[in-house]
Amino acid sequence: MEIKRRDFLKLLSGASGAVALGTYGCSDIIDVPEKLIELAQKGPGIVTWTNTICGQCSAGCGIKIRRIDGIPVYIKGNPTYPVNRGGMCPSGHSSLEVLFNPDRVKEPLKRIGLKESGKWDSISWNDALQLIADKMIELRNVGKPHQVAFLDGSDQPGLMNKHIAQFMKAYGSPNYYQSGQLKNNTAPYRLLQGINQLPSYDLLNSKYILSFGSNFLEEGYSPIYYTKIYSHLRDSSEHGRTRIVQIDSRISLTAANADLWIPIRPGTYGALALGIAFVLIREKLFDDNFIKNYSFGFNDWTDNKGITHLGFRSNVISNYYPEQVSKITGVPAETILKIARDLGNSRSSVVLGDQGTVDNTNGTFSQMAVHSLNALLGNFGKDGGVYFVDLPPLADLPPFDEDEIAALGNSKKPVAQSLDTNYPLADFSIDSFTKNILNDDPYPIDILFLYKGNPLFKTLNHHDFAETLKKIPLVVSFDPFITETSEYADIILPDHTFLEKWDKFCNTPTVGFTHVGIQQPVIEPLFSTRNAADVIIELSNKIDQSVANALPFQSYENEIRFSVEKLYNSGEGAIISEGVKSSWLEYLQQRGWQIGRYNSFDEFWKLLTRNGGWWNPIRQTKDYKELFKTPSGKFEFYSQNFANIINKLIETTGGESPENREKVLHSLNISVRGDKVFLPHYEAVPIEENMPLYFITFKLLTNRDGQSSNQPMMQEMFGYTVREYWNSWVEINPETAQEYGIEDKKDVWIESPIGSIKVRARLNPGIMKEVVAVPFGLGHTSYGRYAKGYGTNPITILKNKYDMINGNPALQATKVKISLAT
Amino acid sequence: MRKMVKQNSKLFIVASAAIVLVVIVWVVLGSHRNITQPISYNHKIHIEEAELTCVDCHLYVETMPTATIPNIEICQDCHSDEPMSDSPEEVKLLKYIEEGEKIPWQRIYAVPNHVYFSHRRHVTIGEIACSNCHGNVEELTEPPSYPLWLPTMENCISCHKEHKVTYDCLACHR
Amino acid sequence: MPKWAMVIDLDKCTGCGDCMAACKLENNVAIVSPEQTEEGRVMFWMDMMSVYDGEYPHVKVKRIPKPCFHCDNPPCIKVCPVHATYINPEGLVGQIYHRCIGCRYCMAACPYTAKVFNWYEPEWAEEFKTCLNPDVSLRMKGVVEKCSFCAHRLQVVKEDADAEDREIMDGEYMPACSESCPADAIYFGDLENRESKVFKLSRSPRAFKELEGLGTEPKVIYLSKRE
Amino acid sequence: MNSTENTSRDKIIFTAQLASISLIWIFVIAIAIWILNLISVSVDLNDAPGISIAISLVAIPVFFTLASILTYVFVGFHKNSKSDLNNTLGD
Amino acid sequence: MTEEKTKTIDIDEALYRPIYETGRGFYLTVGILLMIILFAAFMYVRQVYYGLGVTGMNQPVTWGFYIVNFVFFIGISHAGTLISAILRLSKAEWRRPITRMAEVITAIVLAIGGLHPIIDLGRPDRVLNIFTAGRLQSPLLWDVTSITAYFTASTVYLYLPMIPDIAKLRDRGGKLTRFYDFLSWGWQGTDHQKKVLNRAINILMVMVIPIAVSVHTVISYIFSMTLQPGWHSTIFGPYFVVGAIFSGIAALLIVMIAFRKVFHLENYLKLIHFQYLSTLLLIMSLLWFYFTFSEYLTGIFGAEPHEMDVILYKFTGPYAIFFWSMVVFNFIIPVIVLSFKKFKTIKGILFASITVVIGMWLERLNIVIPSLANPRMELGSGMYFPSLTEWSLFVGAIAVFVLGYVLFSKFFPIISIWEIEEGREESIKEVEKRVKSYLPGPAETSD
Repeated sequence: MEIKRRDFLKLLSGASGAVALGTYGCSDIIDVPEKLIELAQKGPGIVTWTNTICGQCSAGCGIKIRRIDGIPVYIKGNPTYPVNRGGMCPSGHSSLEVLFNPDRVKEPLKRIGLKESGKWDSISWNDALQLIADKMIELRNVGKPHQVAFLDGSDQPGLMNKHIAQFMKAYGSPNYYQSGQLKNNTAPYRLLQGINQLPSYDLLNSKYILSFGSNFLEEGYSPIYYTKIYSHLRDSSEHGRTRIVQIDSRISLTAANADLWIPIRPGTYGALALGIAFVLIREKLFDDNFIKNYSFGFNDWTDNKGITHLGFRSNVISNYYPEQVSKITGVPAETILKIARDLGNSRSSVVLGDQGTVDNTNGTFSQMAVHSLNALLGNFGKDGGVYFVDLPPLADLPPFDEDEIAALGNSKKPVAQSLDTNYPLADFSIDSFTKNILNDDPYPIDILFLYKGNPLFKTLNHHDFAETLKKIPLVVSFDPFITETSEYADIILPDHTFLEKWDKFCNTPTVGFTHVGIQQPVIEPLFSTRNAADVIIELSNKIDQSVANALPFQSYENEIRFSVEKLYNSGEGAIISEGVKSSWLEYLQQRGWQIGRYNSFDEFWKLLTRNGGWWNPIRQTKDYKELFKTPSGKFEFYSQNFANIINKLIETTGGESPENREKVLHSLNISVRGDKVFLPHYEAVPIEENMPLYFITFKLLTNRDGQSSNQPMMQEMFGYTVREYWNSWVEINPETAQEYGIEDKKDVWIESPIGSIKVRARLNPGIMKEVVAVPFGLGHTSYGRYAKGYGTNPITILKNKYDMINGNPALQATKVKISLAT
Repeated sequence: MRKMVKQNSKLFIVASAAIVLVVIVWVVLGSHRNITQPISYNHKIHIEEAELTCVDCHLYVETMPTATIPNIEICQDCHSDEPMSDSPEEVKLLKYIEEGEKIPWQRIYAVPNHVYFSHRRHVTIGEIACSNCHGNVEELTEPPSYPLWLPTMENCISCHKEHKVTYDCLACHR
Repeated sequence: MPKWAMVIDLDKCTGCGDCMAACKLENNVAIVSPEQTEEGRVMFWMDMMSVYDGEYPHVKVKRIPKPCFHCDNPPCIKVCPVHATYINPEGLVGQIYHRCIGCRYCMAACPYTAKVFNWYEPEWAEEFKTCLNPDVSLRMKGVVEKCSFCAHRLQVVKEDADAEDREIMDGEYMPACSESCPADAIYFGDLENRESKVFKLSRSPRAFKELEGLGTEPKVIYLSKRE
Repeated sequence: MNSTENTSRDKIIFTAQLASISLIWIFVIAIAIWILNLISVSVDLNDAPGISIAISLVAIPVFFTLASILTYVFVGFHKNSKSDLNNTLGD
Repeated sequence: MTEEKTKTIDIDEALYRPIYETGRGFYLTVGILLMIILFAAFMYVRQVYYGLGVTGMNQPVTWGFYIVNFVFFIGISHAGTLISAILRLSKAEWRRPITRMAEVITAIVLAIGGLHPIIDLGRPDRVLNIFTAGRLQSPLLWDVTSITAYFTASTVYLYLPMIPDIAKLRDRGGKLTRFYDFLSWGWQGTDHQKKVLNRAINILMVMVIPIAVSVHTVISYIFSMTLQPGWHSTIFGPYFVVGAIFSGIAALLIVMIAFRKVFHLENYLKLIHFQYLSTLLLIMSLLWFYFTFSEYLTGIFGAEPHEMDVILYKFTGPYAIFFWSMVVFNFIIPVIVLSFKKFKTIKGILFASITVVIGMWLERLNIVIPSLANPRMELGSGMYFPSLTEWSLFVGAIAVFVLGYVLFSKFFPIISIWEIEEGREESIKEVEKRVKSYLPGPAETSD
């Protein structure tokens, strides 16, 4: 030991100084050495940032992961990603709790014993895949590849759905479904405009935004994109400030931020829209030019057979005068007049509808009525109106030759489409899906793949769907967690969490420009999990060469590269980049967009993965022909498309006759007759008379689909607005509460014809008097330690009702009784 | 009698002084157990004969908060297959390198994790010599077995006061 | 000497709650057990207030994010018996966890209820400990904690600025909430710097402070068109 | 009665009493030092030292007075009987 | 000399008896109390181990029973020293059997009360930080100083008048002679010693009163120095002092009645003592009401919204029952009981005193909790339910008080014997002389 005496003395004085607890007494230092070594950081603490795409919900925000010595510790929004521009939502911030969740499935699992027994045994990847492949080969060998179904819960347009579709097609099954409602939700636009896409709204340029139940700041497809827009609307000077009017049964986040909240009875949005149309027509506040030249069925018209048909105008004028509408909706007639006049007189004004409007049995018709207001205002192809975004120039998956077995399988009728006349515009109806599988109609399903989404938690017909899952001999789940749905799986092939995997997303619905986002791993996989896409490639290789040919890629990452290469070749758009630090508004208005400079695809790819995405802000002006792909080539108030569909249905029921027509309309539950059926109209929602209160559910930013329930941070924040944590509540208007003798923070029973739930009452003046609302997302019976047993799932007492046209679950069609729980 | 009383009290004083001393010694010495490193690294030889500087191995001293202790990745740059000396310590090192196993160095200098201490701040910006806190390491033929200078708050603050730099709590506490 | 301040534009803020989550993630704020939250022991450095106004159906709701206000004349530091909470020359009201004796006098004295207390030892699942932010120390049971304006970021930013021998730039030092606000409603910067956004906004006619009459002079300034 | 035993007992008790009085003084002086230390800290940290000084101005004399009263009583008791003690103990 | 001594023994034997005779009751009481205290100690250790989470305190209500009890016990402590000092100062002759009892309450209760803030600490292991890094700017430190000063002063004030009695015990012999010898400080009862003692007591008397008043004012500063509605009030100082004296007298009455019953002191504590003291209690009750009234009047008249929130919460909120029972216990019952001769019996006075003590505890509760439960910001109000830990520490604290008192009465006479003697021998003459000096008539020239 060569420590000098002086040093030793210094040491001694230093230590005894600590002992003597001097002026700044830091007593903890006494026990330092051991503690120090324990607490000392392990690495140098080198910070790196990686850009990727958030996978917490379908919005697809660009995020930046802060990694310290390779371990992700913090997330912030990617400031250059055009969708969210650095913004994030609470749920995105809890992504690390997905990655590091203690309840993750760490290796492939095989069920032991009965379904839902909760007992699992580990199985090697190879065995599991071989087992599935053998089953699939067997089905193909007996010529029944169509008896395989794939249920994809992601509601996100990207590469994954194409990947699965390609696989299923090559295998020979028409039964690939996205259980999200994205495709179903386009039904109104299919009927009115013939467009199979959700519109985007140019909110930035509009001066008056009338939202029919569209909770775009919270429940929309991309709440953060709309929050950014909202923020810019509010940033503008007082003069000419955009007014936002929200029509909703309760004060949602959007209503709270709107200038005016108009409470409305659930299920009557369509009537209100038509009431507003009445005023617009009466007071001649509509766009004459547009109506005259680009619309069909506004006035009464005569077809080539000489039959006069009812026009939109006559229908509205005769049936939807404000007093009548006021009776239906509960909105005072003066209010209807006022908003209609404001709407008609503001240039420009835009009307949007979602959630409240569409989540009901009459959703499609209501949304048609709402959208027809945009037509009255001539809101197509103009600033501050409605527009449709182009698809990015991505490469389609390479074409392949399907073999005979596959061709035969693909020719079969998809099992989730209705065999009778229900839900004519449904792309996927869970109601038909369960009914048909349970009845082996037209054929049984032997293998079901489940990817993302936890459909069992969200379905109204919980029992039937559970039975379906029990019935199917082999259910394979790709879930990285054991959810309610995967409790019924036979094999779980755990997927990576989104922070460990490659994926590619494009064009988040309703976002107003073309964009592509690249999701990439920010950390090596923590456990023995595999990207579901890679598993599918592997499976295809195991099954048959002809199936394998459809997905000729080493890995999913290569597939993404392949698909993106066309983006590079197209020369359109640009990789998102910093550089321009101007505001977002200026970004959008910037038309002369310059293309980034990259000399090779490799360079492009490197930059793309580094920056996290590509976008093309230039919106091509489209002429009306492209916007209206209807038989008339115009905006059809009178939907000829719908008329054709109904006619086809009538034909299948036995040919045109008034009886058959009546039969079809009756089985569709459409109450009106004649031409009104094809016009936007109000369909009364069938409700129980003996129940006094409407029951609705809503979603919160903290837990949009119940998928964040296994993240303690989100569970804690769940009801931050009402200061309820880890718990559900029911919002009741104070006056209603008084009527039923209910006090704040007391438990109440909510009883519907289906069942009853016990929830804590929270009095809230921001809800209609005849409505009670429970947030959706909690009440899990599985899904890990943080989710199981907290809160209540309101879906369990909803009636088994669906939109009569597109088969979406009707979340607001139930009425209930409430009473104080003792 | 009085004498006895006096003796008693004397005894008492001596005894209590002894107890206090024992406590102090126990705390001072007991607080740093002598740490023996897995390899008895010779700083002197590396600096004088291999002509290395601190930064060559403690890579992040000038740029990062933590200086880091070099491990096999850095050692193996020089110590590849052939031993350079006949030191038994080098044999140990080569074994670690061969097996690709990290050397389990024991840290003897560390601040508690509620303290933000940055080497960059002190070395690069403050231009304080390493020896100020770590002592004359270049003269050491074996690694120090306990910290030369304890990072107690008193020590930090007295030095900060001496150099007239901030001793605001939030400058270090986090 | 800079004076750090925050401006929250309530007209832009939607009340999405992202600031709360960002704060929890950045500052390793403990997630207490559900039973504890029921007892009112939930910990948010950044909290959210809901203000209801008006009679049905003309109800208005405003959600207001509420961090520590870092008052210039903080009532909390006056009562602290041990210098555990204090105001530094840059206007940050610091909380020194290892000094705090847990008397909770500062919590009782704070008119904004901005402080939270560790009633139990904060706990994380072993897996979650991996991703705790190493820049922020973990608190222990029995101490008071609160929003620090992410002062640990300032330590780094200052060091970067010093290393490059320059002043801290406007927007270089940002707390997590301000950084990730999707509505860009939270501004942060130096009140002494006349060029800074925060300085300009603080002079806006829309600017107001919570409980201004108390003379605490909070450095979190709200903007709202007063209706 | 054994007088030597008695006186030795008296002696021990007397020292104990003296010790207790000095303990009180130590206590009081410690408080004074403590308060002065707090003042110096608050001056050092620029932390409204005025209040500290005001309090110390009140508190320190109070403690000193109390200690003085005790000492006065103790000394007063023994002053009177000093002659008796001297007589009995001799020495 | 010896004759005289035996004579006094005969007369005041009742006062010595508890010291020399130990019954089963004593052991039983001490045993039970020790068990309660042990349980409380266990609960405290548990609290230190797990953290303050075991209490019922929560986010807005960050202070609970411990602070309530702290204020309450310090309030009770005003029984003693202050009352005895005032009575001594005013030469009220009826004080002689009471003063010791009152002073003992002070000393014991102050020690207990002073410990409560430490019990309340989240990190009791860091309590030394107060000494190494304290801030005298904090009202909490003012408390530490003033309580220490008051404790020292009142212990001295208890001890000095006890010296002659200790000497008496020493002279009586017995097992603890050496202990009494040590404590008697060589008291021989000489004139010089008496003079010294009297002078010291006189100085102390004058000193103790301002200290006592200041202590409770300083306690009130803990609250009134903050900006919280319901706390930030200028009359808090005197309000607390009045409340303290009020509860102190009630506690003193309870103790007197208890010891009168247990030690059979009917000959010493006569009805007149109770009547005098209860009149004082009545006055304090009225004063207390006056202060309460003006406290709320200023609040309601000013109608500052946050202040009104708290006041309405107290009047109608979940703690309203405590508020109104406080008014009943502190004002209505004592005023009714003590105003009518019919009720002003020992039993009646005991009843009124007990309600006052409970009522004053409720008052402290009503000061601490509602203000905290109603934060100024829109966060909703909080609720506070004390946990088992807090209850057991409360009961434990009371047990410590009772145990302390029981043990004190085991070792020292509970009534000042020499003062009684002095009263018998000299004061009648002295009083006569003094009263004469008050009476109208020709001014006495110095003879």
